[in-house]
Amino acid sequence: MDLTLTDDQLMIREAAQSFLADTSDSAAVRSAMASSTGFDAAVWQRIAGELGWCATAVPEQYGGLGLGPVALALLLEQMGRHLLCAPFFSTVCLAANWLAEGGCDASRQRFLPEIAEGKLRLTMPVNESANDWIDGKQVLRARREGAGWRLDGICARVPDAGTADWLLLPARLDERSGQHWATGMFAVPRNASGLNIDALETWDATRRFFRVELNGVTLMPQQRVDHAHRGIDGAMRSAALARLYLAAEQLGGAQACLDLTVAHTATRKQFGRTLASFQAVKHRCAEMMVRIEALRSAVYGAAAYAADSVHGEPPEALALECAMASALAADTYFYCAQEAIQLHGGVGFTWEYDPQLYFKRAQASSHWFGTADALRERIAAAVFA
Amino acid sequence: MDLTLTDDQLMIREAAQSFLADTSDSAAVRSAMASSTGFDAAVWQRIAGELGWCATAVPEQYGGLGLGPVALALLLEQMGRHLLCAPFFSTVCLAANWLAEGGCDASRQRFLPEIAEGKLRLTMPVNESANDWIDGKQVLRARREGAGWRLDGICARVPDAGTADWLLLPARLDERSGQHWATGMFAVPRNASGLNIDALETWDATRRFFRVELNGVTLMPQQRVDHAHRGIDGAMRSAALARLYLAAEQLGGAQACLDLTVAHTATRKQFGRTLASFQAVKHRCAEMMVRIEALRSAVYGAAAYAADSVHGEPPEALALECAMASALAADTYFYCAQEAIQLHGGVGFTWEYDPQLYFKRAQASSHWFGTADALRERIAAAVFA
Amino acid sequence: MNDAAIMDVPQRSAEDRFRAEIADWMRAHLSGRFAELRHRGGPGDEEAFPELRKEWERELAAGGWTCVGWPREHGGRGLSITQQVIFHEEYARAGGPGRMGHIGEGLIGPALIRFGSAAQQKRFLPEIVAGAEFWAQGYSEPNAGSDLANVQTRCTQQPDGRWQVQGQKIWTSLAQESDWIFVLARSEPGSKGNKGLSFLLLPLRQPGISIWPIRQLGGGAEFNEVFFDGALADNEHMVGAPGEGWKVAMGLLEAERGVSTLGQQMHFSHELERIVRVAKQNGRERDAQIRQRIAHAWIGLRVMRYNALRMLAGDATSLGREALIYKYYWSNWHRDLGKLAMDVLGAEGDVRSDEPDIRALQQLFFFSRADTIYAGTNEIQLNLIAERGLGMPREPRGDSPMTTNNKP
Amino acid sequence: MNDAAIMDVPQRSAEDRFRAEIADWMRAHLSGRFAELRHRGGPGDEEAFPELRKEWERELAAGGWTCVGWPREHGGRGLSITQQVIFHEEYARAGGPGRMGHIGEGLIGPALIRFGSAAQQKRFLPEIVAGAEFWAQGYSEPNAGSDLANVQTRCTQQPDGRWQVQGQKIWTSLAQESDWIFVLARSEPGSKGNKGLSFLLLPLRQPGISIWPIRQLGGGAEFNEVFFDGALADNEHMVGAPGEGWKVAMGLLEAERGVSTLGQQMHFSHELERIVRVAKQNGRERDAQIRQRIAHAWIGLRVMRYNALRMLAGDATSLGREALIYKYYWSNWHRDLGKLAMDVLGAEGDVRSDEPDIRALQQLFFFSRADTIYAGTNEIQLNLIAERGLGMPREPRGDSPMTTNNKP
Repeated sequence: MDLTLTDDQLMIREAAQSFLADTSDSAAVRSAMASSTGFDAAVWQRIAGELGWCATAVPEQYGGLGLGPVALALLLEQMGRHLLCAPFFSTVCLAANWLAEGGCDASRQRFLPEIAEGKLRLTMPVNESANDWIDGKQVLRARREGAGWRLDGICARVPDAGTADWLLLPARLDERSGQHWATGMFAVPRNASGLNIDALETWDATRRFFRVELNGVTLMPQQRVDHAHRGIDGAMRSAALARLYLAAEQLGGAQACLDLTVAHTATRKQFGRTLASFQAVKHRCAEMMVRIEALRSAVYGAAAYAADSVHGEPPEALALECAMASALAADTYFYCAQEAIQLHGGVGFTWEYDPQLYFKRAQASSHWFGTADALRERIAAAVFA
Repeated sequence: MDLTLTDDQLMIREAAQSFLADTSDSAAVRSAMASSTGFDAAVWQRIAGELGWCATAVPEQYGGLGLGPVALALLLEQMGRHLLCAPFFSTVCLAANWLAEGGCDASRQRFLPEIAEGKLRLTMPVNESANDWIDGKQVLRARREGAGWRLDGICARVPDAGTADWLLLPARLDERSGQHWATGMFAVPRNASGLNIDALETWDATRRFFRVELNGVTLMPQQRVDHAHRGIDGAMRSAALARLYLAAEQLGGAQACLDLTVAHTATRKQFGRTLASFQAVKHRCAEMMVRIEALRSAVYGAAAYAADSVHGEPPEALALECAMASALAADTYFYCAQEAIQLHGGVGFTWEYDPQLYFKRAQASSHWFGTADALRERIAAAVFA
Repeated sequence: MNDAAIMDVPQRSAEDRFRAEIADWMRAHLSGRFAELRHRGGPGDEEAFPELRKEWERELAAGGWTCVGWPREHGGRGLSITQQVIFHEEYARAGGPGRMGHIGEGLIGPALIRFGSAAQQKRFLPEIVAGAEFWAQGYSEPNAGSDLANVQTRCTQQPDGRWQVQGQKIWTSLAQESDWIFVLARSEPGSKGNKGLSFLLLPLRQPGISIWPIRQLGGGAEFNEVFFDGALADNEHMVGAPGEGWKVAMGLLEAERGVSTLGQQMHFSHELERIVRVAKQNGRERDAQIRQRIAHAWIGLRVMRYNALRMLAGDATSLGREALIYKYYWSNWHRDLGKLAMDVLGAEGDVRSDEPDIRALQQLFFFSRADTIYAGTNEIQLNLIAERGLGMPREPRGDSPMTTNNKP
Repeated sequence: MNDAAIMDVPQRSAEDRFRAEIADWMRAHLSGRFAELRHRGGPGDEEAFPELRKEWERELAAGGWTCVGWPREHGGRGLSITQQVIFHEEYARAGGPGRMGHIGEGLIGPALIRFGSAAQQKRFLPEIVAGAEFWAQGYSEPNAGSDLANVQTRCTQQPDGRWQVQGQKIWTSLAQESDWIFVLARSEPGSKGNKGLSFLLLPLRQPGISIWPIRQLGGGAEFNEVFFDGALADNEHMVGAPGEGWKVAMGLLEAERGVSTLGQQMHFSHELERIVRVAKQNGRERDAQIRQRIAHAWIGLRVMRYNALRMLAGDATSLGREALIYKYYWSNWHRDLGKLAMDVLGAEGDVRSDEPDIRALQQLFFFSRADTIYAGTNEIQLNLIAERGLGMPREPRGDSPMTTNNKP
């Protein structure tokens, strides 16, 4: 395994960093937070259309760039660093990722090219379980109705559902699959009849979440989109990758917390000295850097591992790699955001300064696909197996 | 509740501090560690005989001073600070404590006055469970034989058994008591036939531990010493108090680690400055002090609570107070010993300097009556009950 | 153990009657229109119901329950320390709201008793006791951070003897709701550090003063910036002589002697009970890691209680080791409690809620971020502990040559 | 997952053959009389079987497995970095013992290749490659602590051109078992700090040198004090010119570039496997807190592996951020692992044992206490990270005036 970044990858990182420094600075983030949709449509247009970021990891056969998880993780790192407000994670890291790993051929043909072109926004629910989308905890029920399906139930937390074109929703079927209830994945257009989407007012306003309720939503047969054979393994792989991308985003956020703190302490004076000259402040910044570089190693390593791994492979080893990166990311991001507030002193807990934006995101993203504790328990189970 | 120390208590603390500074300095501790019995008989004679420390908490009706748990905890704090090597904990904090709380009247009359006079040394096993001596995990078995008893089995860890006059050993009876097997406590003289006592070579050489094996040890009826009615509550109370005394000893040890470190950093120079002038060193010493003072509050508070509590009372609340002090003590002592080694730098991990003596004791005493994790779980169970 | 018992301690003494008297009084009076004040107005919630809470202060005053620790000759109730402990515990146990009068009662009042002139005492103390005038404090300044002596605000004596104040103070809580403010200002031009400062009392509602709320990360605005542009203080409203400001200011900070911390702890206990309740409801009580953290929190509460009792038992004239660690200990404990609360809430915690338990715990999470910063950051506290508690060398100032043996 | 798989990674490349070659060689040779060396001689166990381990070095040399990363022209095997990684991993996976030759192969050899004269290279390198001469290092001095430039040891040139050395070095590992020592000594009287130092090579077995073992807390004595009282070095055994000692010494420390850390990690992995095995045997695998700590340890292993791969992927001429954190990360991870080991052992850990798993874990616990201290304490590492990694101001020296903007 070689962790050397290729020229392509370095270029992507560089371009993302410079684009986002311009378009997603503190003022832009605050303006997006206050907007009705939660993101700047013009910026989204450039990201999805001109820059083609949505195509990064989509396989070439579906019109993507096929650059794989390393390049996508590098993008996410920069997005996290700049707190980008956009439906990118939901469309690319949740939906397109799931389609590529676990979707049937028809659904991939149907959706992936348009996602890659930046013409379509999709989303999926985020659940709090560390056991992925296959653990049967879905609260949606799908019953056969004629040749098609009828869906009922509630998804408590679906990111960007209010602006997505399609929702991919896992639902429990009234069929058994081994010891478990079988699960199917269904593509539901946002304007489907019987679908109610209510915005949630979250503390972290850099992302929008919605409560989605389905009351007898009827679907055509082809709207069930999971692959007949690869469904379970694909779901596990895509869940692992989603964790990885979130970890990359958290890495970027943690780095920003350190950067803000180093910059602040370099200029702010107390007792006639810069804060940065106090050894305790230095050591705490150094401790942040240690944790961040450790996380960076974890994220880059897991991404390289994911790039080397192949579809046919059992997903367990990849799941552990990504669980590792994810558990570390949740803790590191929160730690760094906490330290950023603390080391900013009085201004650290004001609305006006930026540490609070990272702090809220750090807390909100700490349990997206299971808490760090739950992921570690999963790792322990594997180690002791 | 008033935590003001009385003049008596202040005097006891003062006297212990000054006596132990003379008789239990680093050289004396190292000499006791290397001796065959593990303690200096002359010092023990002064402690137990002249100074009467063994009588501190023994009730006055049994020839003790009846000064209660606060005074005894203050003594233990000083003993821990000076790493006193002596069979005090086993005799006083385990055996006499158990006898006073859970022993039958005859056994108290038999043993307590002689313990108070410093003429008798007793001991009891230390078990690793947080569930006290009543949890039925005793591996000894007691069967009725004639009017008396026959004991068989192994106690893995009995402190000071090699030099004690009597061993108090809990054993499971072949009788049920409610849902549990009934447990009895038996007094066995060290020279009993069928009793084998083997020394264990422990890393912490400031205390001696022994493996005790009983092969058909026969006892008279009066050698069963637990109180018919008060046995269980008494055992719980005495287990709680033993935790408290150990916590007090650990508090003293943690304080010594801080004192050694502050003294070392005040004189040692690096980069042309005393180590103590580096802010990171200062903050870490301050953090030790915060934890130590927190522990001191916990220990003094729990001791005052114990002093206010009375025999008849259900032991649960006292058990929680002492579990709190004990969990905090185990963590704090280890933390301070670790920091002492670290902040001593290169000499910190040498045999010649004293931090290692505290470090080994901190580790060894961290699980005497259950680990801090186990005690916290017990507290959580009570909080959620 | 039921929830309410988390802070319970066995009561055996004759003080039980006193305890019952307060509990009865609270039950009778914290009801009717005051009922909605229960458990409100604490840290992170200081903006709640300001007018009603001022009325509540007057209700307390009518019952003789303001300034209970002040000497009788100054209008206080003259309670013993043990009785004060009981009062604060029972007040908090009953859900008594955050005290609008706490700066008057706890800070400036005691400072005036110690340093004020007879005229100042006569003018101000009765109004504090009566719950009629409320106070704000003006210590910190922008860009000074934790360096309290770095005072840029100036005061200049006018021909008519009055003092004109020019400058800016920050982190002033409840400034909009207060009538008076005390200010540390530089009266000797060119002086540095803690020399040449004076301590002034000013009416807040005057043309030369403007107040700007500071929006905090949780959305609230408990704190303000206060701008002084030609604000005026009467000459007789300087406490101590010109140049003695630092002495008065430090004496004022030392007045806080641990009694009211027991009330604070009852509030903390109440928060832990909420967390326990939520964890039972949503099933996180079964999570082994959450259980450990709950136990840690419970242990910390116990430690704070016994620590406060040690402070009360200690020598009242010197700052004991237990007093030196207290701010650092409680503020970090409380910040950790906020994180625990949020982790127990899980995803539910991320959405703004009006459900009382959830709302209170979210406020706890966000507001407790300030705990380790205001009134001496963690970093300042650790410096103080090392220097005053352990006798380690002082941090050198940047503007003085490095000295390594500069013991305090 | 079975134990052995903790560090396994999927192998798909053609490098598999190379990997198999080493594994086969190790299987064939680390057997017979060498079998007892498996997993021995690591940190905390450096005193084990010194003579047999020297023979093992010669066995390695015969197979061409010493100095595998050195250029061929200096007698090395000239392996690529990827191949070196594979070698160190397979060596450790097979339980290859701690290398007696590591100071020669990893430190002084590369320094001689970079800074030594042709004559010095010719004299010393072949002996290192052959496993015939073993080296010790003389950097640290008593009372200097982590301040490497605080060198009191002096060297004076004699009329015959030889250098006479006077002074004392400390923390010298394996001094009794070594043939040569390199020493940093002050050649310009009155010079200070890193100026005026010279770098000398001395035979250890000579009248002017005496060696005193330092007993460590775990009872072992891996480290020594080495006293120089008129010890002599040939003039041609000075590396670089007089006064260039600091440059050579720093270059030598930078030679350590991360390849061998992968071997170290295999050793760590083996230790974690022991802990897992013990926890399964004694039932502590069911303890939720132990499980969390095991997972933390597993995650840390992964981090170190990927961190080392980042180091290898990085620019070889500058110290990357991942290289800057590495010492601090692994040493603290390892110290925590030692505590975890002891807690998994429980009471059993307190008693000295000859059972291999228990013995090894006890050694781990005690010896790992040194990890965060030697070769740059935690505190020095954090200074370095802040100053070199984050560009924060340097710590002022006590003997120079305080400067706050003294960037590196």
